[in-house]
Amino acid sequence: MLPRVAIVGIGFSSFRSITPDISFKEMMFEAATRAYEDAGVCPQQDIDGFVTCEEDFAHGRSIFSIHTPDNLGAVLKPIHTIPGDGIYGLAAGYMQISTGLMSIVAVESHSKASNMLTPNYLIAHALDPVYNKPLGYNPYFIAGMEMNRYLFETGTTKEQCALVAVKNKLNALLNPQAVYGERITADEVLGSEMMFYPLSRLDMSSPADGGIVMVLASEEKAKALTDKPIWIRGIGWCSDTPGLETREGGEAVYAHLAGDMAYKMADIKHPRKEIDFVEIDDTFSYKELQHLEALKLCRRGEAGALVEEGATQRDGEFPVNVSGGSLGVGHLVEATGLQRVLEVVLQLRGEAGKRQLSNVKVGLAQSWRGIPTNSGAAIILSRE
Amino acid sequence: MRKVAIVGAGMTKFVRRSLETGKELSWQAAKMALDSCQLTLDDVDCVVMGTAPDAFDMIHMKAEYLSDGAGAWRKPYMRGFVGGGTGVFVADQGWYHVASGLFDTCLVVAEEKMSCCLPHPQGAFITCWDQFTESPLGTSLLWFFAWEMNRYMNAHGITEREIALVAVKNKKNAMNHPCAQLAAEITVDDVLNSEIMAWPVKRLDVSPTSDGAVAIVLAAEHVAKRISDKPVWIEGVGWCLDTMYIGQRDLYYPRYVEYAARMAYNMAGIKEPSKEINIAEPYDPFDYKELHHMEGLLLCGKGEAARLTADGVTQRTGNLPTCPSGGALGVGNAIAATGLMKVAELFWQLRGEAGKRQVPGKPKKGVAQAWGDEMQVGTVIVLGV
Amino acid sequence: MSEKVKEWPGTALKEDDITEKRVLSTEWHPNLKYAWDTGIGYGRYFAELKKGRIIGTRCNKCRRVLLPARVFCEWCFRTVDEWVYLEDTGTVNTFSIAYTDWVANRIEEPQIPALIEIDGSGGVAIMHLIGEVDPWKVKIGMRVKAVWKPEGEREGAITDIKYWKPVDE
Amino acid sequence: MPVDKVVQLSQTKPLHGEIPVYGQYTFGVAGERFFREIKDNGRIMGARCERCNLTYVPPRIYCERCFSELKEWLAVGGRGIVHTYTVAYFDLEGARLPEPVIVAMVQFDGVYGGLVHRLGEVRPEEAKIGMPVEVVFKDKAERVGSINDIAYFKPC
Repeated sequence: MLPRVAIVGIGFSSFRSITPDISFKEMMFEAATRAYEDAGVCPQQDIDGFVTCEEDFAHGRSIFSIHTPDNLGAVLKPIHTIPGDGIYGLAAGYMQISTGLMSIVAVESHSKASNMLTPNYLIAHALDPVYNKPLGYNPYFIAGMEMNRYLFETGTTKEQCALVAVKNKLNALLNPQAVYGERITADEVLGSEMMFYPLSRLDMSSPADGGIVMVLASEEKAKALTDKPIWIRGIGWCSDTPGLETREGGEAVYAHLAGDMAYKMADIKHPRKEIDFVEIDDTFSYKELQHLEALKLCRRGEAGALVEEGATQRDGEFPVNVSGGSLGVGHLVEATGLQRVLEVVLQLRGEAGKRQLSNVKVGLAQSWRGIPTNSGAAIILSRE
Repeated sequence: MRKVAIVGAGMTKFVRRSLETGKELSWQAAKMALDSCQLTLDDVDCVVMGTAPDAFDMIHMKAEYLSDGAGAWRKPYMRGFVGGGTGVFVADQGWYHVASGLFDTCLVVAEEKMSCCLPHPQGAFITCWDQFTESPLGTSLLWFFAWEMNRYMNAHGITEREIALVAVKNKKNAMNHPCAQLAAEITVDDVLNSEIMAWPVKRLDVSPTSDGAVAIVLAAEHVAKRISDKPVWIEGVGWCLDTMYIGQRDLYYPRYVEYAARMAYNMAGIKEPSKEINIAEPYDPFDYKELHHMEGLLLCGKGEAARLTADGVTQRTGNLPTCPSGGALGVGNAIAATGLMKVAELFWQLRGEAGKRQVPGKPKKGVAQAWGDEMQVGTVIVLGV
Repeated sequence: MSEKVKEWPGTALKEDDITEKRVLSTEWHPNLKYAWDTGIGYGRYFAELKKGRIIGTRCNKCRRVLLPARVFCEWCFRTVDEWVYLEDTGTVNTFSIAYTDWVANRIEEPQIPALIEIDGSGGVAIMHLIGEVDPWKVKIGMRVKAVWKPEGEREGAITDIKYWKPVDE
Repeated sequence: MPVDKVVQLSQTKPLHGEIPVYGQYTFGVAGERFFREIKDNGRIMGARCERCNLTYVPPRIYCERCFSELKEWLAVGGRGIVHTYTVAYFDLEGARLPEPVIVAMVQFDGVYGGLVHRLGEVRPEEAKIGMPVEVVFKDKAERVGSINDIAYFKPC
């Protein structure tokens, strides 16, 4: 039996489209102080380990770990970076605590996407230098190709994808942290500029800045620190083939396998029945549908109908991305996964304000590392 | 706490520039590591990748690009990163994957293809420093080492001549390493007379830039005992970062290495490292760094490492063989891969399989260490049989 | 295992294998551009440099001066309490005489990069260059003073100080 | 006096910079051979994994699924089908392209993988998933050993 680990503290620095008033260090500090206050811990005395999740070029700083310890109170402490999404960081913290070596671990990730002036080039720089880079295309062609294949294989329509954007932006209106909340119609999404057929402008999330810190604790410490620990019941992560040429066009295999790993750990046999709500990756509108299917929350090809019926709305039978998702909140780069976990924690604690769901006990958050990757993670959290 | 062993290791040659892509290097090392313990990719539960800044391989999110070569196809795959300390850290990270109980086996791969970075791999470092207060000065990587070496010599009255002995020893040790890039028999005078790059650092004080990959296979106790006659146990792990503000630290002593070492020694139950450790692989990107790190690893007192070197204690036949592999100075410095090379070297040494490099007297316990970031990271692993 | 392996993988190339096109290769100029937010601490630090002054902050809990100026104390993990002006004089903590630049090119006139402990900071050093001196006469412990760019040329950057020169005291 | 927040935009001034290094990439053991075959012989090669019964394009020296070393190479022909495609209206700078580009993943018969490339001699509205296409190489004299030695794929 694996040891139990809980999230006992959350903190964030407000999500905004730009943040010219603070440096990334000040952003990390702000999120960390709030998380430590929430958890009731002092970093130097109580926290055994720290994990930060960043990619070098996204920030324009190689070896990002250089710039991390001071901002988290982690000087002369075990701290390391994971160039990956925040949920990978939670997995690292989970494992460190499970070894018995550590009792409390803080996990951080943030976005300063606004500071990156050539974002298309950034993603293009992640392509295979021999087979893909020399073509010189805007890398979002990958999303267009994948969406096209997904629609082809599953019979999902562009209208159904548009409804995801409509729903998530509407949800975002009730989330004070969301940057891109608005009331729009499916026609507006469908009528927005065609970018990479069949992907239109409003099918794509826009970037945001913001920082998040979470404090994890062992069962013993968690019970001592808080009345409302949110338990990590399962966690999984997976990388499928990185080649653009060898990947399954329409299927998110990485999400399927990451989900399976998390379900197995959580002993969940029927995800849709045993999970009350989910926060899953919607970097592009179709991704939410593709991920719903990969995570076995509906059958293949059924996610479009689900959103059409309204089942995934905030007041539907299976709410998806109540926070507003990346389409509504803004895409927080590597902190995106933590933003999803943040929402799940707030909902499970009953602290989600106007968008609070009633009677939720188990939630799932999932992340994808974005184009051109074929990697992602999932985490299942519960009140019990 | 679950016991975790290293059961296999593999590596490529370290070269200035390789024909192989980073993926291919990763596969070559990983395949050799798996073959060495007769495991297949199906037996691998998870993969950990160690590779230093993306500015070397010049690919954003390079671990994603490298993943298939590292054997991560449809597996849990995570990259760990603490700059130059990454190579030993990923062994620690692989340890926590298995020790957590989540996985029974873990393939740990470290890769670096520095030759991709032009006009020179050293240029990658200007993107590391604080771009507000440091990089605008045209800051070179060598400045940092020169400052530290100068401070270290000044604090203890150590001479360049005493330090040069480390380069002589390690390059000679590397003569017996089949993967070595800069093995050579040189003299102290060769080092002292080599061209000044950033005084007190001279050309032969410095390790080269390299392409290469190294992999090890980790297994939980019940698996290790089944598949291996000679598992090498991970007895202690430690990692630590000091403040990012270099002007707030005294460079004469790497206290972050000491903190990481104490963490690892505590876990391993080691009270007197200088007596209990039989063999050491401290990180030696520069010759003085080996001395600096021996002190940080508490293998001798502050300022004493130069004397131990002069007395031959750190020779392969000495009482405390240090960098018997040939280290970064001799084998080459493919950053993350070099750190893991040191762990692989201990694995081979403790199993008595190091061939011509074998340290006599059946060593039982070894420590490997890497260093990184802005003179700031210590990563440590203690292995034993 | 190590001793049993006969053939180690990896294929070394020479530089001219690539330049003479004996093996195929391709180049990519990444074109990654940034506008990094300076934030509160560095923002003020640079604004003061433009005025020809060095500013730090102080944490009243541990009584340390933080330099370059920043808004939180990493040890006490709390917001700092006040701005403090420091002298533009200091002591060489350590230095180098550099004959190569940041991409390992040889340079004729060596640079003298140094860590300089700033007066009034309690021994905190900043990274900068030393000038107006024979490099081989520089010593740890030497006293130095900032040589500022003329006011009109300063732009609010660390390079508003041209270099530091020795002073007799 | 406590340290104030930034309260006026005039107090903010970002520092501009860029990554000043660039990349030079060898093609690797497999890539070297693959592109020599395109350059010199105008043919697309795959590498075979008997164990997994897969032929890789692009070819590799290893099978990503079983880690076997792949030594058997074979020509896969120049014809394939469009596995998926997109019509790209924007370039890398984010500017609107004067003419949209059709970017496709072309799969070859019996092959795991294929090549990502542009489609030519076809209008965007005519492109279809499943459409048969064939490779159009540049003239031999213009080929340098690059993915761009393939001019495009065209319907056939």
